[in-house]
Amino acid sequence: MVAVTRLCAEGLVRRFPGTVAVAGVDIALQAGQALGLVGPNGAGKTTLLDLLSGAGRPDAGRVLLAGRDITGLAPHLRARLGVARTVQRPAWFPGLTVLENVLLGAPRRPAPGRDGQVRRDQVRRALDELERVGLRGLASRPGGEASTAARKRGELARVAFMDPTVVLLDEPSAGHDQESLLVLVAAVRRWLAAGAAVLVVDHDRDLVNALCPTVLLMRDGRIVGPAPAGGAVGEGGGGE
Amino acid sequence: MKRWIAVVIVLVLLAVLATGCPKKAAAPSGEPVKVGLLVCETGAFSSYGLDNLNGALMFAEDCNAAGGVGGRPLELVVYNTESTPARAVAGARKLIADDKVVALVGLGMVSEASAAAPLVAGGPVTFVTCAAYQPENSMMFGAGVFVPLHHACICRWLAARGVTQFALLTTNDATGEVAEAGLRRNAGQSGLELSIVERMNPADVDASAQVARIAAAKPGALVVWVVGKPLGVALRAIKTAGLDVPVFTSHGNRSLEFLRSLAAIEPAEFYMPCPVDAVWESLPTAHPARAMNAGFSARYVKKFSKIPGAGSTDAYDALALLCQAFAAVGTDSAKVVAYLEAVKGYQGLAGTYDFSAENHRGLGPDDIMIARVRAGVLTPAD
Amino acid sequence: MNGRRDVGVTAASALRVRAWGAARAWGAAGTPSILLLLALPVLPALGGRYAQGVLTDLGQLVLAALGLSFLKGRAGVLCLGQSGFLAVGAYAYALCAGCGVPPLLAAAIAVAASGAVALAISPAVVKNPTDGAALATLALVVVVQSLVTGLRGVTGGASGMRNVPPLLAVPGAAAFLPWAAVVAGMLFLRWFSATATGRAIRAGRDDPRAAARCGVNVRAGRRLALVICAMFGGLAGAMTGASFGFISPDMFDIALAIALLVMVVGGGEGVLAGPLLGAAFIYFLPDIVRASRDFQTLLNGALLLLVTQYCPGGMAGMLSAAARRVLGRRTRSAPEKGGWSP
Amino acid sequence: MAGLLTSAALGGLLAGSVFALVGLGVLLSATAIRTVNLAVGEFYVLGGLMFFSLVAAAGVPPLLAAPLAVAAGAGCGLLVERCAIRPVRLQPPGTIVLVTTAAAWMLRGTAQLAWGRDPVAPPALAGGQWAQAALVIGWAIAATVALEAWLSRSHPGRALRATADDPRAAAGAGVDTTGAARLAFALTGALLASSAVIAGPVTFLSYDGGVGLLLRGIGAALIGGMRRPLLVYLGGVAIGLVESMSAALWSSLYKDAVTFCLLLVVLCFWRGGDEP
Repeated sequence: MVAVTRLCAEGLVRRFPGTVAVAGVDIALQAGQALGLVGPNGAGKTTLLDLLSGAGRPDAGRVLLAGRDITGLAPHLRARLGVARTVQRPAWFPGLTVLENVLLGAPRRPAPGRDGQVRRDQVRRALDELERVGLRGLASRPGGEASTAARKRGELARVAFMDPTVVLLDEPSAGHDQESLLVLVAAVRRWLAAGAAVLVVDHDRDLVNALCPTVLLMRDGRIVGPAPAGGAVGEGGGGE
Repeated sequence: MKRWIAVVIVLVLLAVLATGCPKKAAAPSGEPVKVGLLVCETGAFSSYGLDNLNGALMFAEDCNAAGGVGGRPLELVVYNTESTPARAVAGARKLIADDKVVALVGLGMVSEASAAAPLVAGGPVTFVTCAAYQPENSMMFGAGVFVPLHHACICRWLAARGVTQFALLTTNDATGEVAEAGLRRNAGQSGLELSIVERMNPADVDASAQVARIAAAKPGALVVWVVGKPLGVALRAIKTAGLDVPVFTSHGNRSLEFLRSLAAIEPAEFYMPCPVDAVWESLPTAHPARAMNAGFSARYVKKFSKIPGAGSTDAYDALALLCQAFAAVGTDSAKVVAYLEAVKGYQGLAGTYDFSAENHRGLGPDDIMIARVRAGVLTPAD
Repeated sequence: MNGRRDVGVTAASALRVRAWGAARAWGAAGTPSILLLLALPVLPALGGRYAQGVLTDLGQLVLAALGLSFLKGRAGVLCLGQSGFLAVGAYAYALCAGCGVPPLLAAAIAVAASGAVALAISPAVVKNPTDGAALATLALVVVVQSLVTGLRGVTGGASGMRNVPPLLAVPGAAAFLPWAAVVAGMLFLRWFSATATGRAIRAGRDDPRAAARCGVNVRAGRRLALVICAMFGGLAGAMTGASFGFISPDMFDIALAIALLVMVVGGGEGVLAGPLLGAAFIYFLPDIVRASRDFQTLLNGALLLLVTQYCPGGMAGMLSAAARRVLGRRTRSAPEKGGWSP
Repeated sequence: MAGLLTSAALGGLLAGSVFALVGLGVLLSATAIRTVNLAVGEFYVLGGLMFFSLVAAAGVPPLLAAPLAVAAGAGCGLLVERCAIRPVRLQPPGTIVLVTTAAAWMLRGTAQLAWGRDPVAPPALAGGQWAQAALVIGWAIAATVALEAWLSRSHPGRALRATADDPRAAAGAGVDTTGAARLAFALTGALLASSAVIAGPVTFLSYDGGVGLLLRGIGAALIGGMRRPLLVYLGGVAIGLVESMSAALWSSLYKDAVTFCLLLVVLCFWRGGDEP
C-alpha cells in the first residue's frame, strides 16, 4: 500500500515567554495509520496538537494538509477541511440536544440535492453514528443531561459524522468508563479503515499501544525517536 | 449568606414602598379637581423637575388650605418622565385616559413637550414648564419667560455697554441648540456679532480647548449657557485661561447651592438674566412680587429645606392660573383656554402675566432683568 | 426494504424531535402559545385609546428586546447599545419617509440601515463578546447621538424632528404593527434557531473554542446574530418614530439600552417569552411603585440584583420552575445557562 | 495657535488623567471579575461626595478627611464585592456585568438620596488652578507607576494577576482567590475615592456623574488590554487628548463622535484579550 500523507508539519516552533514549548518538530501522518505520541508533562504534546489543529500559531515552520499549506488557517476552517481534534474536556454543548450536538459537524455546504432530502440524510447519518456509540435513545434529550462518559461518546459520534481525514486525539481515555473505551477503540479502527490518519496523545500507555503500531516519544519540545516499548514515561523526564 | 442578603434587599424594598406614600392633600370635601403633573424626577433634568414638583406641591397645599378650587379639593396626580420623551408621552396618555385629569402641568424638556404636543392637541389644557419650548397648539401654554427673551435681554444689555461681539459656550443638547438660535437672532437685531460658538458635553470634565478657542477670538463678552456641573467645568477653564470678560450664564443655575461653592472660580463680572422672583429681596418694598415671593420663599424653605429654584415658581404660577380659571368657568378645556387668553396683568411669583390668543406665554421682556452674581448671591445689575 | 422504511420513519420523527428541541429551547409551549401569539395582534383592536397607546409602546419595546434576547441568550454577546440601532432605524425612517419614500419602504430601508451599521461595528464586537462588545455598542450610542446632534440641517439636531409620517395611515395601526412584527419575529427566531446556522450560533455561545473545533465559525455566527439584533432594533426604532410622530436623540440614550438589557435578563434570556415578561414588568414598574420616586434608581438596582442573584433564568425561568413544582412533574427544563468555562 | 494647542494639550492631559484613573479602577476590579465593572464611576462619585460631606458638613480638616474618605471608598468596594459579586462569581461574564450595573444603580440611588441632585464642588487640597491640575496629573502617574510595580513585583499583586488569568488554576496553586477578589475591590474603591478627593475640585461631582467618566474609563482600560496599568494610563491620556485636540482643531460639536469613532476603529483592530 502506497503511503498517502494526510497531514505533515515541518520545523514547527512555538515559543512562550521564558520557554520553548515546541522546538522544531517534523511529523507526518499517513492515511490509515495511527501514530502515538507520549512524553512527560510539559514536553509540548498539547502545544503541538494546538499548532496542528489551528488553536495556536507557530513562530516558525508550516503545516500542510494533503499538500496544501494551512499554517495560518483558523481552527474552524481546518475542521471543515477534515481535521478533527478532541481535548480532555469534550466539546459538548449543553444548550443543544444530543442529536444537534452531532449535527453540528455537518458540512457548511452540503452535497447538492433537494434541501429537505439532504437534511433528512444528515439526520439519518447522525442517528446512525449515535447508534454506534450507544446514545441513540438520548438523541432528543438536551445535551446538558448527558453524563461525562456519554458526552465523550457523543463527541466521538460527531467526529465520525464529520468524515475526518485527520483525527487528533488529546487524552482520549480521560473521562471514559470501560465500556466507552471499547467504543473509542472501535471508532478509531473504523476511521483508520476509512483512510483517515490518527494521532493519539495519552498517558495511558496500554491504550496507545493497543491503538498505534508506532509510538513516538516527545521531550523538551522535540520528538526524540520511538518510545521505549511498554515503558511508562517518567514524570521527571524533563519539561517543567 | 445569600438568604441574608435577600432579606436585607426585600426589607429595603418594603421600606421604599412604605416611605413613598401618595401625595394627596385633600382637606376640602367633594369631587376633587384632578391636575396631572409630568415632571423629570430622575435623569438629566431632575434638578429642574424637582423644583417643578416642589412648587406644585406647595401650591396644592396653599390652595387646599384656602378652601380648594371653588370648594372642591385640588388633587395632583404625579408621574415621573425620567427625563425621556417616551415616558412623558406614556405618562400624559395615562393621565388623560386613565386618571381623567382636567389639566396637565410640567414637561420640563423641549423634547418631552414636542413629543407630547400631538397628544394634547384636543385637550386638556397643558401648561408646559419648559421655558425653551414655544407652545405649538391652542391647548398649550408656557410657564416662565421664553428663553429667547433671556437672550434678547443679554444682547440689549451688551449693546448698551458698547460690546460689539461676544462668544457662546454651551452644551451639545437641546439647551445649547435653543441658546445658539436665540442668541444669533437677537444678536443680529441688537447689532452685535456672535463671533464664536463652542460646545461641550454635559459629562465633560474639561473645557480648556473650547475656552482657548474662544479666547483666541477675543470676544467682548462670553455667554456660558449650561446648567449644573458643566458650569463649574467651564468657569474653571475660563479662570485658568485668564479670560477676563463679562460672563453670562443661564438662570437654570440660580438656585443651586453649587453656585455658591464656585465663588473661588467666579469671573470678575458674572451675570445672569432672570425673572423677578430670583432677585425679590432686592425689589422695592412696594413691588407686589416682593411680598408674594417673601412668603413663598419662607414657606418653601421650611417645607423642603432649600431655597426655591427656577422651576418652582413657574409650576406654582401655572397651577394658580389654572385653578383661578377652574373656579371661574369650570373645567371645560375650551372655556379654560378662553379664560386664560383673557387674563391681563395677573401678578404671579415670576412676573406679571398678560395672555392673548397669540401669546400663550404670559410673561414678556419686562419680566426679566440682568442680575449680577457675587459669591453666588444675585442682585439686580443696574 | 422493511429496514429502510423503518429508518426513513425514524429520521422524519427525529426531525420533528429536533424542531421540538428548538421550540423547547425557546420556551414556546407548542400550539397554545402559538395561538396566543396569533391573538396578540388582535388585542389592539379591542382596547380603547389608552390601551392602544400602551400596546404601541410595549410592542416596540418587546420587538427591540426580542432581538437583544437572541443576541444575548443565543449568541452570548453582551450589547449595551441597542438604543443606538433604534436611533439609526428611527432616523433612517424619518429621513426617508420625510423625503416622500413610501413609509413601508422607508421602514425596510431603516431595517437595512441598522443592519449595515451593525455590520460596520461587528469586527469590534465579535472578537470579544463581553467587554469589547459592551464598549463598542456603548460607543455606537455616543457616536450616533453626537452625529445626530451635530448634523442639525439634516436631523433637526438635539431639538428633534417633528411630523414623522405614520407607518400606515389606519387607526390602530401603530398598536397593531409592532405586535405583528413581534409575532413574525418570534416565529422567525424559532425557525432560525433550529437551522444549522442557528445551531452553530448556540454552540458558539456554549463553548467558543470547542465549537471552532467542530468547524463552527464562531465570529461569523456572532456577526450574524448582531446584525439580526440590530435589524429588530431598527424596525422598533422606525416604529417608535412613526407612532410618536417625533424623534430626538435623547429618546435613544444609554439608559434605554440598559433598560432593554434588563428587560431581556430580567424576563429570561434566550427564552421567547422572556422579552415579553421583562418589557411588561419594566414598563409597568413605575405604575406599580409610582409613589417611591426618590428611590427609583435604588429600587431598579435592587430588583436587577435580586434577579441576577436568585433567578438567573429570569421571570420566565421562575414561572416555569413554579409550574414544575405545581404540576409535580418534569415539564420543560429551565433554559440552560451558558456553559462558561474559565 | 501655539497657545491654543498648549491649552488644549494641558486640558486633554488633565481630563485624560482622570479617565486613566477610572480605567485603572476598571483594570483592578477586572482582576477579580474578569470583565468590566460598570460601577467604578459610582465609586468615584461616592468617594468624592463623602469627602465633601466630611469637610463641608462635619467640619473635619481636609487632610484628615481625605484618608477617611479613602477608607470609606475601600469599604464601599468591599461591600459591593461581598453582597453583589461573590454570590455570582462563577457565572458567565455577561451576568457579572449586569450585577455590576445593579450595584452601580444602587450606589447612584444612594448618592441621590443622601446628597440630592445638585452638583457639588469639593474643597481643593491645593490652592490655585495650576496646582490642582498638577496634583491630578501627578496622582495619575503615581498611581500608574505604583500599580504597575505592585502588580508585577509583590506577592499579592502576582496573586491578583494569577486569579485574573485563571481562577481555578490559581486556586489550585494555593492562591486565596476569594481574598484576591476582596483585595481587588477594596483597592478599586480606595483608588477611585482618592482620585475623587484629588480630582473632585476639577471635575466637580454629582450623583449621576459616574456614567460619563465610566465610558471613557472603560475605553482606556480596553485600549490597555485590561492588563498593564501603564498601557491603561496611556489609553486614558490618549482619549483625553483626542477629545481635546478634536475640539481645538476641528469642532467641539463633533468631538464625541470623533473620539468614539476612533475608539471603535481601535477596537476593530485591537488584538488584546481576543477570544475565538
